[in-house]
Amino acid sequence: MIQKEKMIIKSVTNIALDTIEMVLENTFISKTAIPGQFLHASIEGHTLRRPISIADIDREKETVTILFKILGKGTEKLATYQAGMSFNVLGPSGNGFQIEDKQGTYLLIGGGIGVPPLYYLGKKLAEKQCQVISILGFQTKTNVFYEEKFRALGETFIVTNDGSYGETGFVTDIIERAGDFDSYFSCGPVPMLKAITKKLPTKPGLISLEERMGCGVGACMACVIPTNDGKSYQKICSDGPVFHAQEVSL
Amino acid sequence: MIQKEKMIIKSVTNIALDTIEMVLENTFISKTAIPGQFLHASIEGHTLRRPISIADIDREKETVTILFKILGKGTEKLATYQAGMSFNVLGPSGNGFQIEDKQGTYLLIGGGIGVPPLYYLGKKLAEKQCQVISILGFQTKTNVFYEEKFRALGETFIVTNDGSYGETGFVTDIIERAGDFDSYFSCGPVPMLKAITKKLPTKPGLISLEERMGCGVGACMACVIPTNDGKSYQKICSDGPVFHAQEVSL
Amino acid sequence: MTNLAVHLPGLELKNPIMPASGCFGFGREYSTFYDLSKLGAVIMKAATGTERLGNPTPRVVETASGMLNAIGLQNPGVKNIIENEVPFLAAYDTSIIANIAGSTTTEYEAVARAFNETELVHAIELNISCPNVKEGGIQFGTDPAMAATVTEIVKNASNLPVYVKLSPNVTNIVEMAKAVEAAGADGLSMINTLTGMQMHLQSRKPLIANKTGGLSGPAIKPVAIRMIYEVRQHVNIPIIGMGGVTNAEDVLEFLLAGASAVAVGTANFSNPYICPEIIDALPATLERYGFDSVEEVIGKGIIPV
Amino acid sequence: MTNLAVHLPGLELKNPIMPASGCFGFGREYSTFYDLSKLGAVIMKAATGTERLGNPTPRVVETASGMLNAIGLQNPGVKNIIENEVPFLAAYDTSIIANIAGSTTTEYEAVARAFNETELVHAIELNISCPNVKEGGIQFGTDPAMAATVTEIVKNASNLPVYVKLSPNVTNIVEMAKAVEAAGADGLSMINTLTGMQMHLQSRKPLIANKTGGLSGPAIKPVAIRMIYEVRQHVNIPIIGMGGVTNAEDVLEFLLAGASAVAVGTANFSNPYICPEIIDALPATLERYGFDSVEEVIGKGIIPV
Ligand SMILES: Cc1cc2nc3c(=O)[nH]c(=O)nc-3n(C[C@H](O)[C@H](O)[C@H](O)COP(=O)(O)OP(=O)(O)OC[C@H]3O[C@@H](n4cnc5c(N)ncnc54)[C@H](O)[C@@H]3O)c2cc1C
Ligand SMILES: Cc1cc2nc3c(=O)[nH]c(=O)nc-3n(C[C@H](O)[C@H](O)[C@H](O)COP(=O)(O)OP(=O)(O)OC[C@H]3O[C@@H](n4cnc5c(N)ncnc54)[C@H](O)[C@@H]3O)c2cc1C
Ligand SMILES: Cc1cc2nc3c(=O)[nH]c(=O)nc-3n(C[C@H](O)[C@H](O)[C@H](O)COP(=O)(O)O)c2cc1C
Ligand SMILES: Cc1cc2nc3c(=O)[nH]c(=O)nc-3n(C[C@H](O)[C@H](O)[C@H](O)COP(=O)(O)O)c2cc1C
Ligand code: FES
Ligand code: FES
Repeated sequence: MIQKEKMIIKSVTNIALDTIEMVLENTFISKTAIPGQFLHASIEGHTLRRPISIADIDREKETVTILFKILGKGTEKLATYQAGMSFNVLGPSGNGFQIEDKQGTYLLIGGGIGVPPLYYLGKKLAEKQCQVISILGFQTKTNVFYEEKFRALGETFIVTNDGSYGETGFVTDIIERAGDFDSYFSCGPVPMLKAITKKLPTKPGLISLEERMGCGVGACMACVIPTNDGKSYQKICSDGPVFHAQEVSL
Repeated sequence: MIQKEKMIIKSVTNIALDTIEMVLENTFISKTAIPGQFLHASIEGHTLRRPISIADIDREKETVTILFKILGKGTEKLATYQAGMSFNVLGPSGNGFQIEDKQGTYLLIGGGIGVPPLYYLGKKLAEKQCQVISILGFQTKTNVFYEEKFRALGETFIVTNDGSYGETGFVTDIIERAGDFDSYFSCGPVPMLKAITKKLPTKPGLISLEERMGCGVGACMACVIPTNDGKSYQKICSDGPVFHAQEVSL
Repeated sequence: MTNLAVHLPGLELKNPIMPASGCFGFGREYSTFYDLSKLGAVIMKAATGTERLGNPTPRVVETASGMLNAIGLQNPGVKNIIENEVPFLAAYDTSIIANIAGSTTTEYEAVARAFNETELVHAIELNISCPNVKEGGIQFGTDPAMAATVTEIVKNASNLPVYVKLSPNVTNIVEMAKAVEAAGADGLSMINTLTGMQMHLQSRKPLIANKTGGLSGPAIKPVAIRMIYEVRQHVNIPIIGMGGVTNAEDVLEFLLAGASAVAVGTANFSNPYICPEIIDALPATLERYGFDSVEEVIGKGIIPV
Repeated sequence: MTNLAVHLPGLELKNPIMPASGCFGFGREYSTFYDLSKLGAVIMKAATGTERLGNPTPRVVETASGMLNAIGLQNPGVKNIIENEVPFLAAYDTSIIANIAGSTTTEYEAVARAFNETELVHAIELNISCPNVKEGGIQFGTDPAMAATVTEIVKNASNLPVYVKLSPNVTNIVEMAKAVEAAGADGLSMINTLTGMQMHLQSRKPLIANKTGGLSGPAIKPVAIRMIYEVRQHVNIPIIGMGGVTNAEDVLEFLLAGASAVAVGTANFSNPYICPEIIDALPATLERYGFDSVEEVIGKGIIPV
C-alpha cells in the first residue's frame, strides 16, 4: 500500500557527474518496499512530484537509498537538500520486480540512471543464492557509479559509449559475453530496452519503464504505455513500472 | 544609488508576536543608507520583491537591521531564513527622511510595523543632540517591541489599542501630552497618518507611506499616491516613501 | 459551529469541496488514502459513449505553478464505468457527479441517458470544453449556439441536473454562460483548462505529444476568479468553481467571487490528502474572516455596478 | 561565434532581447543598473494623446508564478514623452519601439503621427490589447474588424513599421493575427496579459482597485507559446514573443515556437539585470542545443501539419 511518508535525509553524496546518492530514513518504506518500486517525491516549489527508484534498503537502519541524476529544475533543487532536512514521498509505488522463489542465473542490464533499481534487486537475488551477472552501460567515464557494489554481487561488465572506461559500445554488445542465464531484468532508456528485447526475443525478461507522471497512483492516465496488442494501455505508475518484456509496445 | 546587493544574515530574533528582527551584513548598504530608506527584498519562490524598511545600521560592523511582521506568504518564507543564509535586495531604496542640520525637538509617531524606520531616524537625531520624543502605538501587548531602545533616545509613550500595555487608545490621544516640538516624523497605517495630519495641520511633518509595489525603482507606476491637488501622482518607491505631510492626498 | 453545507440542484453537499474531473479517476486510488465519505461530492473522470484510448505520451508536463495535460479523454466507456466504477463510489456517503463528453450530440445524449438510468448519479457535469480531443469537445465550448444545443439535448435525455463546464478559452465567457443558462442548464462548472504548450529544447518539438495541452494549477487561478466574478453578475444558476485551488483561503476566494462549491484538481497530485485537509481547515478559515457558514460567503465579494 | 542578430522590419537587432512595454518605464531607472546599449531594443511604456493618471491603487498584486497589474496606462502623454524621454533613450545604441494606445482611432492616429515625426523611433508597437482601461484598448483587441481598422489608420499615419500587440483574451488568436496582417501590420507582438482577478479576504473585495488586472509572468508562458505556435503557421509577418520569459532557455522556447525576438516584462521586477543576463547566457544556451545563430532557431519547433 502506498502511503505519504516523511523521509529524513541522513546523507547526501555526489557519486558521479551530476549524480547524487541520498540515504533516507523512514520506517514504513524501508519495511515494506520491494526492488523496482519507486518513491514519488515532493520537491518544494514544484506542482508535480518526481518519481525516483529505490536503489537500496537497509531494514535494520530503516533507511532507503536513492540515486538520481540532476537533469532539470526538480532534481537540481533536490540536490541542494542536506542531511537533517526532510521531504515527503508517496511510496512505495508501483509493482516492482517480482522475484520467483527458484534459484538460477540472472542477468541485470542497466543503462545510466536506470542502474539504481537493479542494485537492490541484485542484492535480493544474491541473498537468495542466485547467480547475478550485471552489464552496466554509461555514456562516459565520469558517469560511472556503483561498479564495486555490483562486483560484490557477481560478475560485472561496465560499458561506456565512448570507451572512456570499461568496454566500448552499448550494453547489447556485451550480452553474448555474459554467458547463459535464466532470465533478465533491465532498466534504462527506451532505445536500450528496445534493442535488448529485440535481441532476446525468447528469454523471459522484466523491464522497468519511465514516463512523465501526474498523480503517480493510477488515477490520472498520464503515464500510459500501449500494450502489445495495441488495444489498450497500461499505467506505468501503478501497473508498472516493471513489465514483462513482451507485454508492452515500446 | 540603488544597487542589487547580497545580504548575509547574521542573526534572526523573534522580538514580538509574529515580529522578526534580522541583522544583515552588507558593506554598500550599511555605508550609504539614510533613515527611512528601504530594502526591496527578493524572497525565493516569489515573483515580486518585498519592501522592508531599514530599522537600524551599524556602520562599523557593516550591518543593517530590519524588523518585519509575518503577514503573508513572503514574510512567512523570509522568517524561515536562518543565520548564515543570504538573500538579495535592491537598495538603499527611496528618498528617506531628510534631517535638517538644526537642533530642536522632534516627535516620532509610529504605528505597529511602521515603527522600525523611526528607530534609525531617532538614533541619528539623538546623535545630532536633538531632543527626541516618541509615541509608539501597537494593537496589543504582545505586539510591542523596541520600547527600551526608544526610551534610550528620549521620552517614550507606548499606547495599545486595547490598553493591555502602556496607555490605552490611539497615538493621536497622546500627542497633546508629548508637549511642544518643532516638527514630527510618522510612519504607520494610513488611517493613523490621516488622523495625525488632520490633528497637526500647521506643524511641519514628514510621513512615510506604503503601497503595493512592482519594480520598486520608479519604472512601473504601481506604487503611486495622488498629490494634494489631485492632478498628478507621486511614486512611493522613488519619490517617497517619505513625503511632506501636506503634499499628498491620503 | 460553522456550517459547511451547501444546497445545489441535485446536490445536498455536506461541504463545498469535491475533486475535479480527471484528477481523481473514479475515486478508487484515493480511497486508499482516506474515506471518500468525507467529500462533499466526487466528480468522475469524463465518460464517453465507448472506450477511448486517449492521446500518445508524453501527456503531462509541469509548468510554472501549474501543469499541462493532454490525456485525451482516455476512459473505458460509459457502460463499463456504470458497471464497474459507479457502484464502488455509490458505497460512500457522498454525491456523485458524472462528467460526460462526446464527439457528437448523439454521443452526449447516449451517455447522459445511461447515467440517468443508474439512479446512482446525482448530477451531470457536461464537459463541452475539453481542449485535448480532435473532434467535439472544444468546439461545443467556444460557440454559444452549439453550447446551447448540446445543453438542451442533454437536459432532455435525463432528469439529472446538468452543470455545464465552461472553457476559459473564449473572448466572452458571460455570453457562453448566458447561452447555456437559457438552454436549461441547472448550474455551471468553471473553469476548464487554458490551452497551452511547452517546447522541448532537446527534441526541438512541443513536449506534449498532442502538441497543445490544458493548463491547470495555481497559475490559472486569477483567470478562474475573474471569469466566475464576471459570470456571477449575469446568470442566476449556481457555479462550481475550480482552477488552482490548493488551500482553504483559495476556497474562500472562489466563494467570494461567486462560486457555490469548489472543485480541486491538480492539487491532488501534489498532495493526495488535499481535499480532506481543506475540508478540515475550512471552519477555522471561515471564522478567521468573520463568517459562520459557507453559504454566507457565496458572492459576497462582488461589488455591485 | 554564435550570431545573435535578428533582422526585422525597421529593426536591426544586435540580439533578440528587449524589455517589454510597461515594465521598464522609459529606461531611465534601469540605465542606472547597466548600459542600455546592450539591449536589442527598448519598448517604451504606452503613450497616449494626452497625459493619463491611470487607475487608483492597489494596482499590482503577486499571484502564483506571476502578478496582476492594472496601471491603467498612466503616462505623461506623447508630447512630453517625445520631448523628455525619447532623446534620453536615443543616446543609447539600441532600437526604440514606441508602444501606443488610445481610446479612439483619432487618438491612436495622433500618437502614431507624433512618433513618426521624431525620426528617433524605429517602430511602433500598436497596443490594442490593454485590459485595464475602460474605453478603447481591449475592444480593439478582441474584434478582428476593429483591430484591422485601427491597424490601417496607424499604418497610414506614419512610415514606421507597425507591430500589432495582440490580446490573448480571445477565442481565436489566428483570426486576429490574420486580420491585422491583412490590414498592413509589419509584425505582431504577443502576448499581452490575460485578464485575471484576485479576491482580498480581509476586505472581501477584489484586491486590485480596478477589480480586474492583467496576468503576466511565468504562469502565462504556456499560453504565449501556444498562441505564437498557432499564429506562426498562419501568418507571414514576424512575431515579437513575450509572456513569462525569465531565462535563455525560455527565449529558445519562444524562438522554436515561431517568435523572431523576445520581450521580457515582469522578470525585470524580480531582477533588474535580467535582460543583460539573458543576453550573456544566450550564446552558450544556443550552443548547448546545437544552434549557431538566433535566426536559425526561429520557428524550428513547428511540426508541419
Ligand atoms: C518509475 C521511474 C523511476 C525513476 N527512477 C529514477 C532514478 O532512480 N534516478 C533518476 O535520476 N531518475 C529516475 N527517474 C527519472 C526522473 O523521474 C526524472 O529524471 C526527473 O523527474 C526529472 O525531473 P526534473 O525536474 O529534474 O526535470 P524536468 O525536465 O525539469 O522535469 C519536468 C517534468 O518532467 C518530468 N520528467 C522529466 N524527465 C522524466 C523522466 N525521464 N521520467 C519521468 N518523468 C520525467 C518530471 O517529473 C517533471 O514533471 C525515474 C522515472 C520513473 C518514471
Ligand atoms: C516602503 C515600505 C516599507 C515597509 N517596511 C516594512 C517593515 O519595515 N516591516 C514590515 O513588516 N513591513 C514593512 N512594509 C510592509 C511589507 O512590505 C509587507 O508587509 C509585505 O510586503 C507583505 O508581504 P507578504 O508576502 O508577507 O504578504 P502578502 O499579502 O502575501 O503579499 C502579497 C503582495 O502584496 C504586497 N504587500 C502586502 N502588503 C503590503 C504592504 N503593506 N505594503 C506594500 N506591499 C504589500 C507584497 O509585497 C506582495 O507583493 C513596508 C512596505 C513599504 C511599501
Ligand atoms: C490530468 C487532468 C485531467 C483532466 N481531465 C478532465 C476531464 O476528463 N474532464 C473535465 O471536464 N476536466 C478535466 N480536467 C480539468 C479539471 O477538471 C479542472 O477543470 C482543471 O484542471 C482546473 O482545476 P485545477 O487547476 O484545480 O486542476 C483535467 C485536468 C487534469 C489536470
Ligand atoms: C506592470 C505592467 C505594465 C504593463 N504596461 C503595458 C503597457 O503599457 N503597454 C503594453 O502593451 N503592455 C503592457 N504590459 C504587458 C507587458 O508588456 C507584457 O506583454 C506582459 O506583461 C507579458 O510579459 P511578461 O510575462 O514577461 O511580463 C504591462 C505589464 C506589466 C506587468
Ligand atoms: S501518473 Fe497518474 S495514472 Fe500514472
Ligand atoms: S513600484 Fe514600480 S514605480 Fe514604484
